[in-house]
Amino acid sequence: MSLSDSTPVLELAGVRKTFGSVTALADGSITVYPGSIHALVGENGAGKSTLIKIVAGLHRRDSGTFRFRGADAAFSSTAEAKNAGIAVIYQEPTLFPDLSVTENIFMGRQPRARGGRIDKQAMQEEAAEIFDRLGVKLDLDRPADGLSIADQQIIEIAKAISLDAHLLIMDEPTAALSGVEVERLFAVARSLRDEGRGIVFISHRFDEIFTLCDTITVMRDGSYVATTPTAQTSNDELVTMMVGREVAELYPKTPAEIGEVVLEVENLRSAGTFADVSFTVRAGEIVGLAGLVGAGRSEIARAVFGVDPYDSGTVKINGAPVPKGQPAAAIRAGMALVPEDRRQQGLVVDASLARNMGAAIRRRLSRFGLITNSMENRAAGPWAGRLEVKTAALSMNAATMSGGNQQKVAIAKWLATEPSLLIIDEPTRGIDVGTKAEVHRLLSQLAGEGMAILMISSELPEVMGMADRILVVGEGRISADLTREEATAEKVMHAATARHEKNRQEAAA
Amino acid sequence: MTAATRAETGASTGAPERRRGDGRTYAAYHRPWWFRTFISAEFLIIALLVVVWIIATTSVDNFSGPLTVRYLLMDIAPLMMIALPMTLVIITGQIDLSVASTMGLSTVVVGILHVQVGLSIPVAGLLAILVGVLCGVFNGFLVAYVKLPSLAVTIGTLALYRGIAVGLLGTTALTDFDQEWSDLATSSIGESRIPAIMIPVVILIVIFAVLLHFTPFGRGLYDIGHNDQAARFSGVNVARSQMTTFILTGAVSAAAGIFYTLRFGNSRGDNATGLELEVIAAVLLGGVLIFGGRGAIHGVLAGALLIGVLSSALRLEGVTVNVINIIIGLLLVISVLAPTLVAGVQRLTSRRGGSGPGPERSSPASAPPEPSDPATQQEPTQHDSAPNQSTHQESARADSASKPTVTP
Amino acid sequence: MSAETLTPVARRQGATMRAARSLFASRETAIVLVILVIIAVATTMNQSFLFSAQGWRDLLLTPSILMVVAIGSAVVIITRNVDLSVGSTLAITAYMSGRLFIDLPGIPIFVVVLLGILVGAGLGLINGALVAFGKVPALVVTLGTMYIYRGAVLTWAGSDRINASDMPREFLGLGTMQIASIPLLTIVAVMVLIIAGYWLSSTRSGREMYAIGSDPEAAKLYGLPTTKRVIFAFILGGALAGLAGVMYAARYGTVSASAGLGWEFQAIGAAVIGGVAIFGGSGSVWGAAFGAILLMTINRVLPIVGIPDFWQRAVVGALIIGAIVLDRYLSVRRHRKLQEARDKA
Amino acid sequence: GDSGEGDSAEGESGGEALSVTFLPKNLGNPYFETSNAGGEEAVEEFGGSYSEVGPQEATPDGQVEYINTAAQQGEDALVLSANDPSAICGALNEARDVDVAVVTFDSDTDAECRDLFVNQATAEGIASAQVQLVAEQIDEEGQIAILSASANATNQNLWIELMEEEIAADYPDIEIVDTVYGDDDDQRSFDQTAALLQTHSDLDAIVSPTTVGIAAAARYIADSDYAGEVAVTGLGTPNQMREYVEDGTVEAFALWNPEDLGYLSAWAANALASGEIEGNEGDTFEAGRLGEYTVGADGEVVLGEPFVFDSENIGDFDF
Ligand SMILES: Nc1ncnc2c1ncn2[C@@H]1O[C@H](COP(=O)(O)OP(=O)(O)OP(=O)(O)O)[C@@H](O)[C@H]1O
Ligand SMILES: Nc1ncnc2c1ncn2[C@@H]1O[C@H](COP(=O)(O)OP(=O)(O)OP(=O)(O)O)[C@@H](O)[C@H]1O
Ligand SMILES: [Mg+2]
Ligand SMILES: [Mg+2]
Repeated sequence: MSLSDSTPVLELAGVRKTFGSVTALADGSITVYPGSIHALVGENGAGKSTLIKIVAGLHRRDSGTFRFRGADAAFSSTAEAKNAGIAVIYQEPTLFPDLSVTENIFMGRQPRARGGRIDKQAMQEEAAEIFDRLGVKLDLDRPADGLSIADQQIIEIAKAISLDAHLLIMDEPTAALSGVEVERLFAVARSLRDEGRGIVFISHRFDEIFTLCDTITVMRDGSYVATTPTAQTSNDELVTMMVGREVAELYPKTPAEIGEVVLEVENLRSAGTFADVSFTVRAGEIVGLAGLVGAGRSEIARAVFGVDPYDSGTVKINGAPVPKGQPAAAIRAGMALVPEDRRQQGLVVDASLARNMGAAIRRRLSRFGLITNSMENRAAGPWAGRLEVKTAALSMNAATMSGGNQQKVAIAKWLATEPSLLIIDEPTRGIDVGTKAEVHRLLSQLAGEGMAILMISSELPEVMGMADRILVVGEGRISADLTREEATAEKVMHAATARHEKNRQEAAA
Repeated sequence: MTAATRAETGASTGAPERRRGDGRTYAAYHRPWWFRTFISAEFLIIALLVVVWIIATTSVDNFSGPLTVRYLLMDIAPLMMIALPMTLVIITGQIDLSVASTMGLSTVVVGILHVQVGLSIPVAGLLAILVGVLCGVFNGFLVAYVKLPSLAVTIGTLALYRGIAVGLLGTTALTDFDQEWSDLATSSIGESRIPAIMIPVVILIVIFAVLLHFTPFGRGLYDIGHNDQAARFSGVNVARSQMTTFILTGAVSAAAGIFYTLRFGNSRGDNATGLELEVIAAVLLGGVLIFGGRGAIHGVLAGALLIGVLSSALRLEGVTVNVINIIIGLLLVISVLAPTLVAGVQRLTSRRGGSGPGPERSSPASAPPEPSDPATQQEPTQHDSAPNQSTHQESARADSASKPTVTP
Repeated sequence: MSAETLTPVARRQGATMRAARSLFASRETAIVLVILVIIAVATTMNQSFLFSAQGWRDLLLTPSILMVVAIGSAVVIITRNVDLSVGSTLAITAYMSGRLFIDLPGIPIFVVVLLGILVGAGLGLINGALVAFGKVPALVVTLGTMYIYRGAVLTWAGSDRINASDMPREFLGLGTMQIASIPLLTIVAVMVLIIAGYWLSSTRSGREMYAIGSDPEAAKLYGLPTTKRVIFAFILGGALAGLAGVMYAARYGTVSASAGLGWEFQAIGAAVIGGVAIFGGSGSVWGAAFGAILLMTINRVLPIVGIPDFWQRAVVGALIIGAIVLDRYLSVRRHRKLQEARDKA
Repeated sequence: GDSGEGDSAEGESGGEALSVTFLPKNLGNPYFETSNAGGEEAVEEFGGSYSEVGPQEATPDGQVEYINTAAQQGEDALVLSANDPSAICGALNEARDVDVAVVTFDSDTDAECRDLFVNQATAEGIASAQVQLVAEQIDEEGQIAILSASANATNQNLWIELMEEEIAADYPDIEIVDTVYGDDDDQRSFDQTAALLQTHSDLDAIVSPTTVGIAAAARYIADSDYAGEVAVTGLGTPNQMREYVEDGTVEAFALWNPEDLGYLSAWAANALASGEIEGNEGDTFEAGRLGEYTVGADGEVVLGEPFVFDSENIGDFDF
């Protein structure tokens, strides 16, 4: 069939979605044709996932047009969307940990034999077939519990393929995959395209987008920006469209005086996650930790801070060793960690702002072991003011605040401990561009005041723009240590994917 | 109230004035003091208690009699005592079903040590409390360090501790207690009708109220209940805190067991059977959220007293224990159901209201997401007694609360 | 990780092998072994424990009622819920059975059985609806309904009780009747077990129970009808408790309002011992049923081996703790193995 | 709070309607159903107000709550069967302090905690009746076991002790192999019977000095292979046992008339509360249709001798 005269399989126009006070999607628009692989790109928090969750029937849109295969659609459950012929691979794998790999693929629509009995034989065979097609070897009977993120993602892909859908949506399916697996996935995606299905592909990796997709839609801050054929655009043009302004403006890094070594990590190792990790961070220095998602950067940070245990190695602050596995001791030693997941790790979102900001300094605040609300309020007020947190009062729940403001609260909470080392994991994930610049300005300012900062970020421009020194993590090891001057995007990407490349070459051979 | 808050909120979000520098100050509370005091789950249960008390005094014969307060307080003293540490346990999101069994074990230990071995009551009591602490350590170890679900663990120790108690004495009862101590347990404070046991009970109440509401430890418990991961990231020693709460339940249950033994002059393995559920009912009635993270000591005390007053008044009316059970059960179900009902009613009214909080009122697309009106979506439920169970529920609620789709 | 060879025949053989292996490694097998050992010990101490007609009958008969309740509880637990009201439900239908025979003389027995099941299902429906629509944790709801149902039967029965002479002989006969030396109640329990076991393992709705318990969020993403399934689990749990109530009346002949007191914990204990995870998603009704057999058999064996049966509850408690600690140990070990396998890969 | 109405109890006892509360060991026990009915009959006869309360399970702490309530209500008399001889003493004495007359029946407390004890028969008489019944049924030789109520039941323990003495003295070929406790709970008594038969394969008879126990034992044996081989006897009510006497499981059993026991207790309470007697040895009072009774040593009033029911006479009774 020909591309141009067929009706679009998916049409969204002006779709809007708010969560309480947060506008996740202001103007979501995309048109996907059968037999096309359509990339959806945008910064973190641009609203990509929200958009596809509306298509999947997980969220209901507040307003806007949604047409599927030419007809108006409004799915009120994922089952409806599924039955209509929409398969979705979500960003976070959603598997049943106790059930087998096969069951995870077919749950809710297992092949049935006479009398409603599940035909386990047929199910097994079909699963094996899909995995053959994907070229993956997985024990079909093992429970999903304990599978690596990559394997989980592969099951998600198998699930979506098995649905035999008109529209296949993949939300960052490659984030955790190795080179070979990515190649296989692409082959499958192309064959599905050739069968005339529509595919939406979300990824932050431009190389993948340019290899696989024929059309690209760009989103920014919850709104549609542009749609262009892949052949008619370039890397730089995409970035400009995504960010919407000059990149330099976003990263107001001012040089700071570099002082003594504050953090010293030696030979840190944790079986299965990272090994041979050694580095230092000096006062006034911002050290960026770059790498692919799943490389183990967050794990390193958490081990250093003592939230996770590690097997061997030492961590020193200002020359004094920090006992392992005790966040309280790390805080006393002058460490602070703003974790990557603020809703799960950074904040107690159901508690008030004051409670949250006082959480890490309670012992210091208390008098004769007693602490009152007013003590917390007195401590929280100035820090909230310094970060310009927007809220009605200190008693407001963190849950009522926008992501950007939550992030400010999370940072304020840790600055209140007056740390000599600030570890900050994905400082601007899912926050708007304006707040982003504020956070960057703050980091720069803190470094200027002599604080040592270890910043983990998956956004290359952020690392390049903010860090004095960049450590690249690849598969749990530090694969490069670059100064601000010598770092280029190519070098960082190369170091981050060094092992991937090797695998890819091996596979090719 | 909503209008007032909205105005307040609107005033503080002067969006265009970005750079106002470090000088910004914040109101401590977004609700006036009377709102915070009177519109709460705790206050609701206290009000209910007062109402029931007044009704009982005016319309139940003999309720205002001199013996009522005395028997009522003696009856619920163990319940009140154990409810205190149980509140801590539930606030961390755990549960301890083994308290009544620990109490039974404590009463048997006191009995054996005093009646059979011949130790004095203080010594025997101290050893019984030690046994209670050990029971708590065992629970706490399995929950906090081995990371087993407390529900399963304490169903196990519910049977185990009770089994040891019953096993040690069979169905015999030891009843030969030192009369002086038995008299002390049932004596009153001076000439008043307040039983002497209320002295230690009040001391415990003060200790637990301070511990929960005014110490870093107590605040850590709330954090653990809301989100133990975030608590750990803030430097709260989650395992040790949980261990402590279980030890406290063990110790206090054992102490309650000693009182029980002396009051009834009776050490039996099956003493206080089923009290665990009454304690939990009192705690939940008092506004403590079963998922953890919310609750206060004064609410729990009101919950315990409500159960006591209801039972006492109904018994005086000749109503049998069964009807009392039904009422306690209904109260429990209604108290947990209330937030959902409130939310449901709100959803209905907002739907009927047509273009209430619609898209036209929201900020323009390009503006950063500000807390344009936090009051509309989440506020009302959060305050009276809505459990903010989890993010998914919240968003689900927000979802279904939103308007039906319109195609322009 | 086992290499997946690609011919269907080989795969089928592999599957058989795996099935055999998992049979030997499973919790159910382990419990059956423990039960057999216990029976063997008891029989060596006292021949008649197994080798007398009466001993044989009691061996099968005693656990039957708890088995039925435990199967229902297991299904509820598998969906990540819990039902504390089953003991009270049992009391209601047990007393109702007697009442029916007294108030409606000549009422056919199957009608009584049916009504018992229906009333149980209705009580389960109340729990299920409150949990699923009220979005209230099952623990609290069923704690409340436990009080309410028990209060209801106490009010209804007052201090009255049903005596054997109030019920027809044929009905009481069912409580002790044997077919080919197997007691009828045991046959009922085993049939319930087989049906429930088959349903859970081999039908879509059955598997969805596991999915919902394993990860309720994911179940919603998959578009599974979670509300319907959870309500059904409670209805089933209630219906089985209702059936157990009728069985109780037939077996014990006398029913007072305190029948089934504390059975909720016994049933949950049986399920947990049988490998049903308290937070859902795994385990089987077979395990729960064997757990029930183990509990009741231990109860009878203790006096024979010279331990006063007062210690029975302590043994039960120790078994529950042992079972969950074992589960934890096994899962930690499995995790570590997988981790190591990943490291090597 | 509470206001000072401390003398309400006295105020009422001076009036006409005497309020009497019956507090059995537990509710739902057919034996006490019957005795309470007798009590109610008596209360109606002397024109008092009757009420009946009780715990679900036969435990002393359960009873204490009701003793307290009776004291709060200012009842004139409390008639109870004690679950424990000393555990409820404190509560009873507090009740007596506010002028509640306390009469125990069926199962006594320590003598200083009550005013009167109405004994169904002398303990010796009851023990001896049961020993004779079982001895007859097993031809004076073999193994017997006792299925009692709770291990703390005052009366049962006394009877068991006396039975043991009598058997040791007069029946050298009878051996008591076990004493187990069914706690006056059907299911437990039933299971205990099963366990007894399992553990002692040569058992010849089960003696159950409690009505719940004997019915459960008879029911188990009637449907088992032991029917006709293991004798069941003890204390039971005719209605509960009729079926088993008729089908031959049970040859004979004993009991006094529990209705009369309740009836007498109520009259005794009346005599005390109205100030007619003090409860001293030698006091006499009228007990309606039963005639005149005299208070014996330790404030004890004895109803009479136990009565033996068998297939010949069971048809004549309905309680
Ligand atoms: N359930 C929710 N409740 C509140 N806010 C939400 C919710 N889901 C998403 N958001 C917010 O909506 C915005 C868009 O999120 P979304 O997940 O769609 O971004 P995304 O483009 O997929 O980003 P990423 O590339 O990081 O996956 C974010 O600011 C996010 O915090
Ligand atoms: N839930 C999980 N189960 C199994 N393995 C996991 C899980 N989460 C993470 N891992 C593994 O731990 C390692 C590090 O993962 P993680 O995503 O935290 O790294 P990261 O570098 O911090 O990535 P991010 O960019 O998301 O911060 C990877 O090998 C990943 O496969
Ligand atoms: Mg996304
Ligand atoms: Mg990370």
